[in-house]
Amino acid sequence: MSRKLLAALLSLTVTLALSLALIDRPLPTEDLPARVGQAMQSSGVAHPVTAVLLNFRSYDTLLEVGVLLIAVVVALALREAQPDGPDRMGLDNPLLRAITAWLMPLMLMVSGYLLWAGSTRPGGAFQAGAVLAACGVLLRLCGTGLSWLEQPWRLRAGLALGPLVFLAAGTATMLAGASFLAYPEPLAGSLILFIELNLMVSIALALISLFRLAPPQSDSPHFADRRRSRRE
Amino acid sequence: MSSALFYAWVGVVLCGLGLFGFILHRHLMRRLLAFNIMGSGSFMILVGLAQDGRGADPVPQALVLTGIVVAVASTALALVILRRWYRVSGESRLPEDV
Amino acid sequence: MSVALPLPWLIVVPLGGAMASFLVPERWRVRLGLAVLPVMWLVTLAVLGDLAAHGVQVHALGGWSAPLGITLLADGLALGMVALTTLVFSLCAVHAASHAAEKGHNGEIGFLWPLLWFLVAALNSIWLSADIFNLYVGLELLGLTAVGLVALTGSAEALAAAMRYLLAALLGSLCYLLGVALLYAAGGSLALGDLGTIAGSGATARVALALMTLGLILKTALFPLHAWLPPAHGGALAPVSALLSALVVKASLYILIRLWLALDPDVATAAAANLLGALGAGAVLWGGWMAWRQTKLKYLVAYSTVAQIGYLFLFFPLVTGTSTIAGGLAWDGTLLMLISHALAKAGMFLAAGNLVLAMGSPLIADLSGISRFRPLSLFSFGLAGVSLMGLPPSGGFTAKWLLLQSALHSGQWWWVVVLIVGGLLSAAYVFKVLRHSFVEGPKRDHFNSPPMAMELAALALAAAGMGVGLAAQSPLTWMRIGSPFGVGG
Amino acid sequence: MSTMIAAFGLILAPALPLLMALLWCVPGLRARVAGWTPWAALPALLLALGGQSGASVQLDWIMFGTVLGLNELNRVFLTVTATLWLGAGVYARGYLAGDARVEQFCLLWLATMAGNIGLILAQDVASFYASFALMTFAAYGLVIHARSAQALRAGRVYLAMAVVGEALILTGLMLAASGLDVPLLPMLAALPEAIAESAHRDLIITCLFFGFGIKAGLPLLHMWLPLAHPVAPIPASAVLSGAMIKAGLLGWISTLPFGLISLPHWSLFMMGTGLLAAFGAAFIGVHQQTPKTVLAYSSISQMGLITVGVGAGLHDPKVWPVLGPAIALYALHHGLAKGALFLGVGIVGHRGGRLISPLLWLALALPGLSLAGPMFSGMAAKLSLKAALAAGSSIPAWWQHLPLLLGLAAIGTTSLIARYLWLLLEVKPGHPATRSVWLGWGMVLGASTFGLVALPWLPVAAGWPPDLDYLPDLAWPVLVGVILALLAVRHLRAWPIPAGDGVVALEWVFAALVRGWRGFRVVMRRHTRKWRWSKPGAKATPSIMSLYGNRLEQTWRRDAGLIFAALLVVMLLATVLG
Repeated sequence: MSRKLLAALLSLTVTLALSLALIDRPLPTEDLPARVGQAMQSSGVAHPVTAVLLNFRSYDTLLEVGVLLIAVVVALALREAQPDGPDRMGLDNPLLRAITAWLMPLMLMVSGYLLWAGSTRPGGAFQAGAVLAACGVLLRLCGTGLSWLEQPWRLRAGLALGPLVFLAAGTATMLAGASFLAYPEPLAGSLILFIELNLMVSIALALISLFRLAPPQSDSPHFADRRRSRRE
Repeated sequence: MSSALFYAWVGVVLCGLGLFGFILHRHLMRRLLAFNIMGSGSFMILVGLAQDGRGADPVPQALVLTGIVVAVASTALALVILRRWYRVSGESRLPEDV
Repeated sequence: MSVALPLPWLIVVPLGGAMASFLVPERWRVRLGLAVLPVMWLVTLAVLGDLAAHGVQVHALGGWSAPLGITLLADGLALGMVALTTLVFSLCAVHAASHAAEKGHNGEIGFLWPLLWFLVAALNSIWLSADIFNLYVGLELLGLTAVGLVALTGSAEALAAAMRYLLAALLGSLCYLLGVALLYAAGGSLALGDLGTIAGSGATARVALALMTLGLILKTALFPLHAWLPPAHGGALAPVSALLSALVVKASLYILIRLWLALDPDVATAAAANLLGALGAGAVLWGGWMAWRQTKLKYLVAYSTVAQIGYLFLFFPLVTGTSTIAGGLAWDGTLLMLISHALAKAGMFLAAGNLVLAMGSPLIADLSGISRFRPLSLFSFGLAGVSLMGLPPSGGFTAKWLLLQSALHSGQWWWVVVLIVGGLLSAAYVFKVLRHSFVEGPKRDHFNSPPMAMELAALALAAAGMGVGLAAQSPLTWMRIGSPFGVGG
Repeated sequence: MSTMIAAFGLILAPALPLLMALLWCVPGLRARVAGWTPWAALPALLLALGGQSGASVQLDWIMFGTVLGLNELNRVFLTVTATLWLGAGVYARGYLAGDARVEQFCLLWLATMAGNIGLILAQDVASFYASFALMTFAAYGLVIHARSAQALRAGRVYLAMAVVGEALILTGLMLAASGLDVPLLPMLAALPEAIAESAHRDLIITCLFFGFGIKAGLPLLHMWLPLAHPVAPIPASAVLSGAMIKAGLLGWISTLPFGLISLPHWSLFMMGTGLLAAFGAAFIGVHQQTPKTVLAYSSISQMGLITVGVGAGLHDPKVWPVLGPAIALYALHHGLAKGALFLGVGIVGHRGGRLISPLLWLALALPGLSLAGPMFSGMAAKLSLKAALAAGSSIPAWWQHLPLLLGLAAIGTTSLIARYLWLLLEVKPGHPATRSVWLGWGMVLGASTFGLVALPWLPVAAGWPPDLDYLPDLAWPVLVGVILALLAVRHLRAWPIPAGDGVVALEWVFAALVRGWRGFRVVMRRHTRKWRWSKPGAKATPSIMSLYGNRLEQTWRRDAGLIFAALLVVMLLATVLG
């Protein structure tokens, strides 16, 4: 009881402090949006958010894709350390199957559109990859095995594709004498699109893998024992 | 109060709620949800506060996109570990919290 | 004039190594890892040479300079940490590789190598970054890798430790992110160098500093937020524990130090600094006491990390509102402590891993008789212990000497008591181990023997911890390049 | 050219043992290094005999700049130390032949030696302290060499006291250094002045006096000595008692403000402590049952006499120029004599005490006679000490009784030597004595008998040959002591005072405290169990975490979130309001 009260009191205080920080705020000295506006025409894309993501602060994005890849690596490592039992995923639901069959082409198209639209309006590799991953998740829920993903080597290649292309592009610019990730201006637009395309594949694969690698409900004898003993 | 500041303030409230949940609950799933609420709150502050009185700012929007991917990856990893832990121990809380 | 090697190579090489070792079949991973190591050394040495020749290096990523883009900044401190990372990582990698070679396979830890390389990439990205949001991404990269390394064995204990670590890491980085949001709103820039322009009078910067500090000390495992550390570091594989204790907990501290020095002095108040110092003192005492109470060897070493982290936090009260001389001494002392602890602790973890492997038991009580069978590993353990105790001529001693002088110079004699009592406590737990290993209990002649390379890796790290103290001037001279306290000392 | 040679010698003396210790780490070279171990002390001995006072060398790249140097004073200490390490090392080669742990012994021997030589040559605080600590902690391994329960207990006591000593010394040195302008590079020579002018003078002197006093065997801080010496291998006891005890003395001499100011209270305190040690240790020592324990108490007693001299030096600054060398000389004499006596135990041990020839008995007794006063080096040392003490001006009234007190102390010394010789008779035959053992003993014996008079550069204040008028002064205590000893053989039985006297009581108190605390916890636990929330009889969940951490630690782990939030609030208050 007192624990709840204490927790409430403490988080309320933090909320108040944050509110104070919101109100009692100095005016910023720097006008970053203006700088973004000035640099837009040499960024290779028309949408400022995409420009920031994939050009001005593309290094952040590179590391962020790394974060996603690490999560998959860890999930893969854990599966190696503790193999799952038989894969029993797949809901026996005809409606789901029917709708999935209908939605699948549409989702693929949306995904492609999002990727394409990224350069001029909201969208981009992550959004496209997420929709693509949703396709994979739906397929898996229907019990359709994505058998080509079972091949470890292919999966790994697909996962590393996006980050590798991204890294290679950055390194190539560095080898050419410019800064890391400094795309040459005329090529910037197409280069960004190319990177995003590869990223989309890797991101989608990463999300699907993460979904697949969280172990499903299982009734291993050990597990049942533990539950029984707890109940008693 | 401008609408941007209001968004930021809602973010503050979400953060407070998330923190409350995170420190109160011991069930790992609830903690994870609390973490996500808190994360959403901080994204709202990041976008809302920066745009208050200055109009649209693409930089925090891009940052939030990056942040979301990072949060997704973290949540997914947490889920993987959580499910593994549940599998070997049958517990949905950490050892001392049982 | 020679052209300086671009700084991003320090991140490209390990990141490329990570992807490559993720792609290649498992049986090639160890060999690939050992092949990339020399490249890593070449890059590190080249960049260090550039630092000596041209001074502080700045690299605007993508050609966009701050505040629009992200810049990498390589001053003495950053490159000192880079060099430390390369050194500690190489020896841990040799340790891991020879362990794998001895077992004839590395099936159960197949993804160790990609994660190790990701760890180096994450560390280097943090040491070099001069952008507070990029630091957040780097922190997450580091946190998830470290959690993965802890969970790697997949046992229940490892999973619980990893889960607790992950929760701490997530909460910590969220608090940091909140701080970033507030600082960006108040200053309009994410560059570390621009933080000083934020007016200190408003509440925003102060609340941001409090949030970021708390988030970072949670990740650094400062007492009493250290609870996640012992199971995570004590339960992992020996080279992983070594890397986590030596480098990973230092990364968040490094960010904290950068942040405190970058912000307007008005924001970083003396009360907050003293609070950090007090927590550090608590860490020294509690960690030392708990280390002494442990029954498992690796947990003892892990709690020792909790204690040693405490020393590093004395930096804050010693530089806040004190004279430049006291601040400079504290800066030197803290950096030296950081390096020597990293080397000694990595050596100690590797030595402890060897001893556990040789004994076939994790318990300190089972060490009896080991002094005759594995003298070299025990010697490395003792040598690292000398540094942790702060006995001369180790790096730990020199660092403590500097910190003590700084405390006396700024008139804060109470930290002197903490430093000396902490030394006594560390002597107690180090000698506890030595005492048990000198006892010749019931006759035991069955000891496993780890390969020579594993023992030499531990010895090299422990000896390096010693060498840092012996030749304290030169690392300090390097790390003073670009220091806010000037080059005098 | 000669400066180059001098510099090379200064570096080589401490570096050779260190280098050999490093080579030891290479498994293939280990056996060979062990064979060479005794000769590691040779450069130091050559430096002491052939070096020039005033030579120094600066090594900027070590720590904050290390300076090694040789001067009149530390040369005396270097002589005794190097001789003992060499002699005892040669001796050890024969004594430990066939021992299972001989290789480990060699490593620790080399490390301890490097520390001991290094601290003598060190001219800057950092390397002095570094060497001191190296010596102290490496010697732990020598003490516990036998690994018996007794040895481990002695090691525990030694270590506990050593750690406290190191902490005291560090505190003292640091406080003293903080008064200097260049706190990073303090020279030892600058410390006395800094201490004399420091605001914390008494605190610093307290730290340094007691810190080094642990090594020097001050009363109540001496307890490790009689425990450690008997259990250590004989050559190790010899260097512990002969050379390493002197490190404490050297620490006093090189840091305390001698010859600068008069500190009457400290002087009185030190002299009182010294006299207490001189008489108390003699009294306890004659009741001991093994020759090495008797020698350990004799060392405490002798160090007490030296402490009296040191205390006198703090009384009157003007005496110091005479007194300092006299003390050094006395230390040299005692170190060599005590080393020879310790090594003698092993010589007797190879045949058994009752079986050896009268000539050998005489040789064994020689250093004892020297220690008691009227012979050889001992005579020179005592005379110069007496002369130096007599030179003190502005003497307090009780000072006039000092010669009498010293005479009485010499009675104690004689009794101790008599007891030692008596106990030697009881020694059972043991291991065979090889040529190395004889050689090592002979070297130390020769040095102790003639060394003092053979070295022309030694500062023998009273001159040589000595004035025979002093002879009665030195002789009567010996006569009284011998008579007392003869009486004691007939009529007295030794009291059962355990070796290590006070530590036994302390151990008892400590054990009682631990028992009490455990009992208290059991009672409390029973008491509180009633109010526990958990259902009675509920089986506690076996936790993975039960192997580490206590209840408080578990709370911190479980409520980490709350603690985090609470700290966050405190930090917010500290930044926003602070």
